[in-house]
Amino acid sequence: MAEAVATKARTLTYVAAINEAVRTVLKEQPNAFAAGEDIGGAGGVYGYFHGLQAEFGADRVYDTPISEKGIIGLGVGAGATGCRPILDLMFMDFMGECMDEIANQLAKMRYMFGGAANLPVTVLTMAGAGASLAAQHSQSLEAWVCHLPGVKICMPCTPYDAKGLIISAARDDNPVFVVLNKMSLAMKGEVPEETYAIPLSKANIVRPGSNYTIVAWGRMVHEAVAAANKLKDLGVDAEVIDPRTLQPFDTATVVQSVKKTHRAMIVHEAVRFGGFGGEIASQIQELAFDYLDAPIGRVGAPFSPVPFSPALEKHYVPNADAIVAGVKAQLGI
Amino acid sequence: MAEAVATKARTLTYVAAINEAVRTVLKEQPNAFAAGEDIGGAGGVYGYFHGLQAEFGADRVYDTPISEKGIIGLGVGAGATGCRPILDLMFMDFMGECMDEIANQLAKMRYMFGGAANLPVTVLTMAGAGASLAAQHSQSLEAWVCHLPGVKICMPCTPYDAKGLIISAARDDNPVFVVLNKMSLAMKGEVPEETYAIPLSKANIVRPGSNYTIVAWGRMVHEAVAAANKLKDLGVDAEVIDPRTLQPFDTATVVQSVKKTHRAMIVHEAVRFGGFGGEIASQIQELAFDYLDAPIGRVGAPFSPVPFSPALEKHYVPNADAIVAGVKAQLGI
Amino acid sequence: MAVTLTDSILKDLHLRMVRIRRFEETAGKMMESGKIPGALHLYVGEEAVASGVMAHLSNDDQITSTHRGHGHLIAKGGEFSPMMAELFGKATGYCKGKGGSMHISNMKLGMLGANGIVGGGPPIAMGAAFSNKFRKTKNVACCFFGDGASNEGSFHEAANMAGLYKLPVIFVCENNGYGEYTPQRNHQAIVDVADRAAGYGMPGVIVDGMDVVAVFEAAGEAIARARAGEGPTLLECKTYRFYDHVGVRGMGLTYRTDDELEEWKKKDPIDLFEGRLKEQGILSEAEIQAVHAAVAADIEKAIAFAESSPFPDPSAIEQDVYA
Amino acid sequence: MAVTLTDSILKDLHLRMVRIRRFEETAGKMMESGKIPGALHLYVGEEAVASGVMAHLSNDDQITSTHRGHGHLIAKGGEFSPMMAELFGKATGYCKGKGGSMHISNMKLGMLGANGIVGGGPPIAMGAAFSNKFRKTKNVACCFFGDGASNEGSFHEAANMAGLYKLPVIFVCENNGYGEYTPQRNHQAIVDVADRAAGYGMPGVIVDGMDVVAVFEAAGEAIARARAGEGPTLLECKTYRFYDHVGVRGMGLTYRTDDELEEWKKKDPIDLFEGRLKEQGILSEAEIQAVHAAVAADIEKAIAFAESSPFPDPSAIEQDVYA
Ligand SMILES: Cc1ncc(C[n+]2csc(CCOP(=O)(O)OP(=O)(O)O)c2C)c(N)n1
Ligand SMILES: Cc1ncc(C[n+]2csc(CCOP(=O)(O)OP(=O)(O)O)c2C)c(N)n1
Ligand SMILES: [Mg+2]
Ligand SMILES: [Mg+2]
Repeated sequence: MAEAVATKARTLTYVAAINEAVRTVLKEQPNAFAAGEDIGGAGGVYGYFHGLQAEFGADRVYDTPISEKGIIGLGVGAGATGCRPILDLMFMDFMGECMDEIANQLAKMRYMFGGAANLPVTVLTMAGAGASLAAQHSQSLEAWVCHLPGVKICMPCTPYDAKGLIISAARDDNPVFVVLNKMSLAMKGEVPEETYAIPLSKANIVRPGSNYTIVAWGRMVHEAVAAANKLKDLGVDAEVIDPRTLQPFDTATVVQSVKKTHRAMIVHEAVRFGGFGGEIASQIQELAFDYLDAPIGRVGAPFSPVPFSPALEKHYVPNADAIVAGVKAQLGI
Repeated sequence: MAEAVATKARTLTYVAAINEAVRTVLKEQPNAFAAGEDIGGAGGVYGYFHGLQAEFGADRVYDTPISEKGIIGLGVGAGATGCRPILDLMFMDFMGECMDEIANQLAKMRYMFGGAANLPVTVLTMAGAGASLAAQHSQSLEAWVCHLPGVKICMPCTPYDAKGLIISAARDDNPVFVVLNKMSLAMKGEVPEETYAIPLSKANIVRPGSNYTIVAWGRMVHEAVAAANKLKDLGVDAEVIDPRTLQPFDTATVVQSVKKTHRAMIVHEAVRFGGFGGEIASQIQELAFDYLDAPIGRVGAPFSPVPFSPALEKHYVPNADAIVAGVKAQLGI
Repeated sequence: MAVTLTDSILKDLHLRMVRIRRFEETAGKMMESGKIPGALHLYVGEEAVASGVMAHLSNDDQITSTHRGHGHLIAKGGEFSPMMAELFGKATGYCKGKGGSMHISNMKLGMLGANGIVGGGPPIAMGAAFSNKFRKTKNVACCFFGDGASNEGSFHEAANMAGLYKLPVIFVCENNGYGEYTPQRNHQAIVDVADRAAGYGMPGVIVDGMDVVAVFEAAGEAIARARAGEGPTLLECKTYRFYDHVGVRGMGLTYRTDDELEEWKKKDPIDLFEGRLKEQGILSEAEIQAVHAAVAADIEKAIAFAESSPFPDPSAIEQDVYA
Repeated sequence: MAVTLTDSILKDLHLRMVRIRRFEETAGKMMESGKIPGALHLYVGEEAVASGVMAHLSNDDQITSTHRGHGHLIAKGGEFSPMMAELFGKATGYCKGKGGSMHISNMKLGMLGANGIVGGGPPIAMGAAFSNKFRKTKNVACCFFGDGASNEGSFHEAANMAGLYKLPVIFVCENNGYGEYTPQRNHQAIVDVADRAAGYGMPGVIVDGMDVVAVFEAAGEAIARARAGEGPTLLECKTYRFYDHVGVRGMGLTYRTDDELEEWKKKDPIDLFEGRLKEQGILSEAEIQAVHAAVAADIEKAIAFAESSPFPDPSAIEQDVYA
């Protein structure tokens, strides 16, 4: 499961990388199929299933009715009986429609059955604000999933990560959520042609630094890197860590970094209050208490639904400036 | 909204206190009605609606089909058009069936409409493990709700609190979740006959203490008090704070306590990882960093679904011993 | 329950449809020119449904809508200026810019919101109908939803409860043959969504959704039944959308043929109805043009209003979360 | 599709029913004596449904069950010892004590679990049927669910998808007239759940759920259709539970009358069937008693097994969460 060396890297968009990952999985796993709303004929509303139904046939890539409970239920029943479903949930907000199938069936079946069932189910879904899609199409709800024993969750932030994490997710014998960011769909990056898997357990040190730790995931990784570049002038040399996978969470890498840097900030796009950032901050202070020179900060969205108007939304979504402001306030600089 | 003085207190069970609160609300608010599965004819599976349909009529207390989406949707539509619905969701685990109606409709309608809609909807639901009801009838999922702008949530731990918080919830013009604990149903306590309301914003210092702070909610409040009593001998004089309401959260009371005691533990029955305890711990270290003598600890359930067997469940649910052990480990005593 | 089709009713139906059409065509252009952000789902082609139903409703009757909601709000009495401002994300919009196209609403008009969640409306409409019955009004709630939405569990639960409690609610299925890019035959094994009515103990009625008078008459019967306390109806309107699922030109997908589109355009509900009005001497061509011109002038004003309105202040973000 | 009712089939049906009845009666007693913790929903009275359906299935055919799931597992081949041990919460149970009554299951027998969530089963059964079709087996999935469960959105979505994809799945509605303490007339406006079938493009069949042969024959037809690739069926079995919703004596509620119970007890599926077997000379009274005695002996062994089995070790708590 080591990461492949990128011998034949090309530049691909995030969408193309997702597409390539699903294609790879459908090729390597005869019992894998993909199912979701409008993913067959149309290739998905954002196109990341483009061409797959034509290539693999309508008995590998299925258009489903608008029935999210049905889609996840399909995955549970098929996953428990020898298939490897790849389900598309379109927008993460739609988890509301199928939280029972996610939380009470998919996540718990194996445990309730004393370990007798395998649920090799991959769920792709899109999170994130920034496209003026308002309150019901812009949420980042990873906190719901992280709190749920029985599922894994990762949030790829580059085309490279998208391909490698989806392949890992699909090879895993557990339910894995792959949370994509809708604002990153056109993002370009190097992606090896070869098949490679990024382990669902290791954080990625995106930018090494010496005296500050920023933990960020999803699209916020890029904002964190931008913030780190701005902070340089202020004498803050921030290490940016992308956990990549939130469950299991690579606590060791984060704690090790904070022991070195003595100060930390957690950044997520989700609503700050009650978000997964609380878990990380809590773990850090527990495990690196004596190393901390300042309280651990958190940057997240305000406590409101996502507003529609771009005039509001642009202040709602955390960005590099908000991170810089947060760091400055925390350090009193 | 000040708490009434208990001039005519009697001893009531938690079930009877809930019942009395709903009766009070149905009497004082002509547009209030109650709806839920088996709450009419049967009085609810745990009896807390007992006698209310007979007293108020079938047009104030409704049996619904087994349709959780329908029940919450009923509350949204009726609440937005002049009624004050009291909905029963039976088991909190069933939120999975209606998370869309909760998260995307009930919580967001007011905001999406620019403030033009009021949603005076109260949702009663039961959480908690300990009754061998296994993975789908034992969860404490308050973390899902706390992360949701637009709803409030409280978790009464005594008959007194149950009555006062339900009355407040029903008088509030916002959606309020009242999370009851199924293991507390037979618990007895003093409850004034008069109508009184406990504000949805103030924490309750259940046990004052000088050198340690335990924040606990729901049934864990009692375990925390028991732990505090045991800790006395070890020189730990713990203040036990029950936030009562998790959203809005009374940060001030908690932080003030920690500034006095310098050490804190958060205790909840929910799965520890990704639970709401992370938010509290995170807030405390942020706001009382310089006052802390030790990392803030957290006690919660292990990272697994709730097991059925009493032999497992009794080790799964946090209790006074687990809290004592956690405190001792944290303090190295 | 025969409502007489007076001239004023016919003119009213015509005006509602023209208002929708003109607004939507303009909104499409505004989106293409970058003035309207986010996702825009146009109602063009389906005007007869909203208009025929809404002509029976007062402001105290409620409706729930869909992601394709402008037409419903206009037919329910929505004004162009605060609507256009909302689509532009301005502070003067119906929702202060917080909702946008997918959540456009007006409580005073009994319009309980467009909804970004497919199937979000039915439980809410059922609840509003419950409220009408509970509060002993004679009001009804009308729930608009698509063929695609009829496959959501929320529709099922709402319909069952409405049938059980005999609630004054009309489930108006706008069957336009597609859920996004998926044709009906690929999302359900039935041709008529109305076939589901029997499972809820309510009548299922099918009507030509391109014929505003047919919709008006069928809706009138269902609404009268509901007001009389006889319970809900599932009213299926066969219709078609002329633009793409989202936006105007869409993604260039070939999920439906040009021929099919052209066939349906021959049934344009406004063209057909205008022909009939002229034939019956109710409106002359000049009068019809005057209606269009007046509506167009209104829309110009709405654009000016929206353009000149301020964006909401960032301080608004955390307002309106709680009462 | 006429399966000949051989003597061996009839004896098999009888044995399945007796095994369920005896197990359930005993489980009830064990609960009352405090040996079984948690909630116990007994299947007594409904034995003909599980037995009549399951007689057609192999271990490679799947079923999903409900909170009232012991009968389904027994009819599917479940053994008493690991079942009783599971109900006791012992490490030797089918689920190592982690599932209990509401999650009892056995993947090797194709029994995909009792389910604590009403309506939890249909989407899973649909998914198993999808898998059968995808993997090109000839297997079917049977989904047991109650009249109450037919009002959950999950049933609707699963049924629609099953109809659409023509999946090999039988939706077996065990209509016992109540969802907990709420009679059917207070939870849906229809009398026959089978009326919902048309809305999914599948046949709806009603059968006397107290008559095991009737169930066997109707299920046989539906299953043969499914295996032949002709799609799903909704099979409604009218039945009744003899004990209370949960436990044996329940909460002493008066939601149903003694008279009603007595009327239904006259249709006891085992009594009726035994009468018929004797009449037709297939089993004598002595042979019937021998069946009961053998089953009773098996149950004694299961109790002994459960009693003497160890409770799971606390270290098991965090095992089996992930593969
Ligand atoms: C719960 C949910 N699932 C999926 C979507 C994505 N989506 C938006 S519109 C749409 C198609 C709806 O089809 P239909 O109900 O027929 O309405 P139409 O667009 O044809 O008017 C889909 C799938 C959504 N918004 N909400
Ligand atoms: C989603 C959900 N809602 C409610 C319940 C509580 N509950 C358990 S059994 C039951 C009644 C089920 O009725 P029916 O489907 O007719 O099955 P029966 O008990 O009659 O066999 C209810 C409401 C539940 N377990 N799950
Ligand atoms: Mg449609
Ligand atoms: Mg029943």
